[in-house]
Amino acid sequence: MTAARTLTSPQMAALRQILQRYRGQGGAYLLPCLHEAQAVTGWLDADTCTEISRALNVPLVQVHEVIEFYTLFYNEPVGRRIVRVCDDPPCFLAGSSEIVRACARQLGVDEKGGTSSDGRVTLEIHPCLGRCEQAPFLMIDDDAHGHVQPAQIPDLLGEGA
Amino acid sequence: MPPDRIIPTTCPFCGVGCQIQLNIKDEQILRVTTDFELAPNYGQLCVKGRFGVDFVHHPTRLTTPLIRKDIVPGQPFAKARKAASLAEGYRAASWDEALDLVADQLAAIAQQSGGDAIGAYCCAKATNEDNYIFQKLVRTLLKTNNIDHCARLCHAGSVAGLMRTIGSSAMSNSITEMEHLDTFLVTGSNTTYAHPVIALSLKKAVDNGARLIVIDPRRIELVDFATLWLQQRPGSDVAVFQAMAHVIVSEKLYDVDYIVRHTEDFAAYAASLTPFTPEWAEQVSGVPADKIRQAARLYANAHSAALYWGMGISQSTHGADNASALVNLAMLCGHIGKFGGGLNPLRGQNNVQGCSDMGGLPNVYPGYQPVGDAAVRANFAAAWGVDLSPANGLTAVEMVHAVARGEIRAFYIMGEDPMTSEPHLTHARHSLENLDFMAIQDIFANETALYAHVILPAASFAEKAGTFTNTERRVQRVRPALNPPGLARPDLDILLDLARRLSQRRGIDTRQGWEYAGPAAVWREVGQVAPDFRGITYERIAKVGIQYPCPDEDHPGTLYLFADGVPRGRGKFWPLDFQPPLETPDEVYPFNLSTGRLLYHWHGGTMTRRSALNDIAPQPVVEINPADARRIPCADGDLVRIASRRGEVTARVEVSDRSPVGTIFLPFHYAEAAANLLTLDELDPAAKIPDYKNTAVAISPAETHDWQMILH
Amino acid sequence: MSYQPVLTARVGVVDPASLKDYEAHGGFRALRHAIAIGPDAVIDLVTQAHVLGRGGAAFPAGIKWKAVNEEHGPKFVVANADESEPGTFKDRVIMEGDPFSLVEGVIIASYAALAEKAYIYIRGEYPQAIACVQQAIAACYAAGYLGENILGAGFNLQVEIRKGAGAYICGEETALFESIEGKRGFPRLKPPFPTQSGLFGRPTLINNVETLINALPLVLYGPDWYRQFGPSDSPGPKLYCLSGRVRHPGLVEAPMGTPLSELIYEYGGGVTGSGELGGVLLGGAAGAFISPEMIDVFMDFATLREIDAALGSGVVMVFDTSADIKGVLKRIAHFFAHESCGKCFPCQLGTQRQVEIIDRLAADRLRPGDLALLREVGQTMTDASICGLGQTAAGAIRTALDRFGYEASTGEFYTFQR
Amino acid sequence: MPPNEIWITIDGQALKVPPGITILEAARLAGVEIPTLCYHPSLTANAVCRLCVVEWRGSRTLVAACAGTVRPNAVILTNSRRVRTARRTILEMLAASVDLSDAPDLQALLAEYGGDPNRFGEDAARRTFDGVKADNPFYVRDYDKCVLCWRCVQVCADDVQHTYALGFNGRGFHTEIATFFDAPMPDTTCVFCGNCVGVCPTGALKGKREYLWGG
Repeated sequence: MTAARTLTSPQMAALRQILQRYRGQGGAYLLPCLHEAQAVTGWLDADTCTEISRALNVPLVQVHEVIEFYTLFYNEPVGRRIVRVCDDPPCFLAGSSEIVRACARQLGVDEKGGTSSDGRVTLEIHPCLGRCEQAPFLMIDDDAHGHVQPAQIPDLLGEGA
Repeated sequence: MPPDRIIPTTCPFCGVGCQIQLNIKDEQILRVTTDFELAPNYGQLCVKGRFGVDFVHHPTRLTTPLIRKDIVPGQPFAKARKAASLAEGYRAASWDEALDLVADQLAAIAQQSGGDAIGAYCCAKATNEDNYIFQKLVRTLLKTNNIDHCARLCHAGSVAGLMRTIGSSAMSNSITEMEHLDTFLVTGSNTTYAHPVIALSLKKAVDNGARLIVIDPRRIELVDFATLWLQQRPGSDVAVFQAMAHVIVSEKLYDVDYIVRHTEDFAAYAASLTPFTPEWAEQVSGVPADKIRQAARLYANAHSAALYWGMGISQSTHGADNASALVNLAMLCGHIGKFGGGLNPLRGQNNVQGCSDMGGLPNVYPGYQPVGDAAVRANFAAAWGVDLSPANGLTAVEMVHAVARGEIRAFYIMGEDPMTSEPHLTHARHSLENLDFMAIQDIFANETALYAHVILPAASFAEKAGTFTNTERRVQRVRPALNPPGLARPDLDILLDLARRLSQRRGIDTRQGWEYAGPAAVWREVGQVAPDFRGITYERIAKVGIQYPCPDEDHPGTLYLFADGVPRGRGKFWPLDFQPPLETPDEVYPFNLSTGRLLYHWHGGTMTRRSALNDIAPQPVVEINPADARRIPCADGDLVRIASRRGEVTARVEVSDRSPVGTIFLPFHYAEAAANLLTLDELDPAAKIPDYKNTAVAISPAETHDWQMILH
Repeated sequence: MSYQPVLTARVGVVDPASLKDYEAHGGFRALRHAIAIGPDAVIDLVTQAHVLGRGGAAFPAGIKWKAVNEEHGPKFVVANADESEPGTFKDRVIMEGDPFSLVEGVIIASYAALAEKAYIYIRGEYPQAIACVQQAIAACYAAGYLGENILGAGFNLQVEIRKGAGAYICGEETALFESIEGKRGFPRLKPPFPTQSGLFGRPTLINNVETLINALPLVLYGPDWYRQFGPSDSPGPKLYCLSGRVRHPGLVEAPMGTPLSELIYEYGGGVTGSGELGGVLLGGAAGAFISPEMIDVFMDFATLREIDAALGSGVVMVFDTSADIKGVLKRIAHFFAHESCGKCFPCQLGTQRQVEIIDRLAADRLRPGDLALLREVGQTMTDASICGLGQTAAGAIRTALDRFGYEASTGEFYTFQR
Repeated sequence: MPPNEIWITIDGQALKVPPGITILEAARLAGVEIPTLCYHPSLTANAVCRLCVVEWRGSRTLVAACAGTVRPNAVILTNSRRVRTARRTILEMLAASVDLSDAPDLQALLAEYGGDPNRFGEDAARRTFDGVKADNPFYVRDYDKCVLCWRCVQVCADDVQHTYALGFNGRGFHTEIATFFDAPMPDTTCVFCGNCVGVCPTGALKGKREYLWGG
């Protein structure tokens, strides 16, 4: 088992509300429920997954294997913010390697990705974010940043950001 | 790793009768495999069949005949008293010495006190051939019908309820029909635990679109597959079934054609239903009236619907009424005698069907031919060439009572363990201690064995040949894959050897004598006296079993029963009253106790607690609803003492919402926390079966336990 | 370049959050017309126009629409907006710039197919697009374009968005169904095809976003209008995604069959970097590279298939001669290994073996026999994989090696030596 | 042509078969053996291993014989060069990734098709795990030997047991059979029916008794 969850009581309340809404809805609502739960909890621990499984009446292992399959779901702790740098061919041609390097340096993580030691930010190298016309491109959580330059990275990922 | 040989045979655990292959290497079972093409399990097994047969290699197997050390030739025997252990109480003996001693004692007691002073337990785990010879021995050489077996403690309620309404107690549909069910109702059966491989077919049926109604106080796994779940209060089954019948009659959902052609007493029965409204049933059972209506409509409007039930229906002082209520429902809707439509008591033991078929009952000869019918009796007397006792014998629990009264002086027990299975064990123990003589024939020294004067070591299912009959009436082969350990011998050999000695001492000669050229010859004789089996030969069932009735060798066997009406002629509607359970919770004993089975153990645990199965469920665990756990209070893993008016046991808590609020569940597999120390021994008046599902108990925290699992 | 955009006419013009604005720019005229002529007539239009699926497979949409229309019982319409092909971004531009057009397309398709429930499956990496479409759906419910008795036509439709969660394979239609059903995105075996047994085992019409919005002008202007664009065997307007070393990367709408050179030099403003064209990747990672001498090819399904390339989702990824083509190939190989669902052995194992060999190629450490091995692995994936992902996982690499003059002895691509 | 029979051609041999049967079944009627791995007659055919692929004239790709059903006038080649290349390469890739020491049938197939797993080099990634998982009294799981045929997952789920103890971790090459958060079996919904053990073709699942025996 991975790390246990530590949720604040507002998080617990929000999670309960989500589960209540999806109760008995079945597998067709598993992905929406996981998205919403993860938006509250940051990552999907065993307890949360167990509760989701019960609420939706979906087998436990199905919840697990679905999280394992989709890269946007996490079953281990990640940073509170997630930086995804696109490294598809157009972004590569536009210098995504430099962007990755700048992010890794800024966060003190490996260039293959990882979470900063303060647990604040996770860097991911993404195989395609679908913004090829804005290469090089990165996303910080849901915010899009096109035509990004290495020099902007400290600002984007800095303490104040 | 390749095995040295692969022997196809039949699983020794439950009534499903899965076909297994024992893969033998170096005279040990290397693994169990199964043939994907063979009925009834088509390659599927449960944990017991696949991993639980290693008990045959357990070091505590009985390997030599044993005689109590305190027996002195020529001196009167001490009464049956529990020995501290096998080693302290017994000495090894030769087969000649042991069998002579048994024959001498039984012959002497029969001589002095009459045959009815002897009680015999045949065995729902032994083969058809073993049981046929056993009952023949008892009836012809001991001249008594005091023969019974553990079916009394499981499906007697069903048998009584079915016999008085339709005249047959066998499961009417087949396992192969299950996947194609239209609608079915499961009640009082935790099928996934008790008949795991049947449960697979039932789940498949739901996958294939069947509608399932579960009526059960416990949140069993099948509830997850159910269209409707009616959670009645324990003991209120009849109320729910009657109210369903009320709905079917008042909404005219019944099958007029079937009622007219195949039943009697409909008018009186319909009139008797008037007070049993769904609203009344809601009061009694706690099931919302609307759900009862939905269930009734679902069942009645089905194209075809099958009823499945287990111990929750039968093991009750109203077991016969429960079963009759179900029969009434089936007859109302004409859901009987057709594909996917019928009455299906799921049989427990691997050969409980066969043991009853072979006449291992106090009131019938092989093929359910009544002892009390003079013509029948004359037929058997002629067939066997001896006079037979005209009196019905005593049932299992009645025999224990008769011992207490001194009317029965000796027990001969093959493969059963009354000291675990009898209700109100304290009373049973006191009774057994009255016995002048007891002989046990078994593969392990179970709880009862330590009371015996003589213990005879038998071969296990893996070491002998014969047939078992599964719950769907399929007669299947059992084949020896190993040699018995030490001096142990197949039951049939032991019985025939004993019979020869008894025959000589009693001066009784049967027509066939007691020399048979193996089990096949015994089976041929069964066919001669019981026509339903005549068409089944060892050759025909070499690969896959045949379902009786099978009257001749061209007959393919019978998939489902009653296509042409029921054996009674017309099915009799059976008006019922609702009776609450005899013992209900009160202030002193505020919880209801239900007992039953776990997936991982089998009955008294004689086999499974000597296998890998014991590693996954080594300790007695009591299931308690979370609300009750808060009330007691107790938590997962705590020890609690469970006390009834008759005794107390200690078990570890598992908090689970499988049990409803107010009812706790204790499995009956653990001698160190024997559930039957708590249960009542009041009997159903018709079926003579005790109630294992309704006992008032109190629960208190316990600091320590005194469990000792001693495997003799 | 005299072509006037129709599919993207409103993008950048209307307020994507305003239903009123959409209506003011012709929105929902197509739906009203569709309802006026009835489902069968709509299907006839789609069939006569010979609309080919824009997601990449180029299957005639009319056949699908008709097949689902003719099925009985509950059925579904699914808009495939799981646009995850590297180089593709057209659907996102539509959803962010003109989300109501997608919703209208879904309503028309559902109306024609007689479906009462539709899903729009949008990749999880498109939060803005999801927000825009979500907002558009809500507005449509409020205005009576969705829900019960739509426009008084006695037709009901519920639409839900499904947000993907990072799996390229879910763009494969049956994997997408699995995903909506709450499972891993494992593609199913075909047959049965979605029109018989799709989402929840029911008949399902699934079309790409671009395909669905093709229905809007088609319904209004008719098949003759539609077929004036492009060649007769793959007609209509087309969205092209220009990216890479081109002066003006972005979404281009032009007739089907527009010459590639026109897309690159006129719409795209020419090649950047060295300024000299090294090659073009058509169809994305699942597509094929073509060499500079093939630059005049017409960009339509049939023509590209003839030259062992693919229009796919309309990707035009441009590489100048100074581009690090090995780095690009490495990314393509890693992309497939990363996105293989792992269901069938050829793809599950082959994408890994392909990565290993391409990594060696990129590091100039190719071993003897590696190229032959790569070819066999690629052939096996192409021939034996269950779905399009595995079947196309080797195409770009194979065409690069063939068309860019890879010289094993030097480890150089001739085309990219300058 | 009676509706209950159709003509097809398998490896040049024309024969009449019932419509709707699989290519595999039709081939058996023709006396042609097609190798299989993931296919099990009692389970849903998922056609994941693709060892049984055949060439069907007119089809762009090869077709899995276990799941593909015959149609009138189908012309099928079960042993063409293209088919053999696919089978050999799949077997080679498999042997380079997984421990097949307990799968003699697959070893024999590899030899029959002239496969050489060493072509991928000694540094080719293998799926290896930290030892054998022996977390319950009944069976062990040795995933070094797992080929991902799916049979165990299928019997645990809708094909047989409906227990859903087994599922998948990861994807692509890194797919593994797994439990909920990798919990040991007794902490899962497993009921130890062992039906997974009964269908495992490569010795990855094995009775504990047999495993301790030394096999």
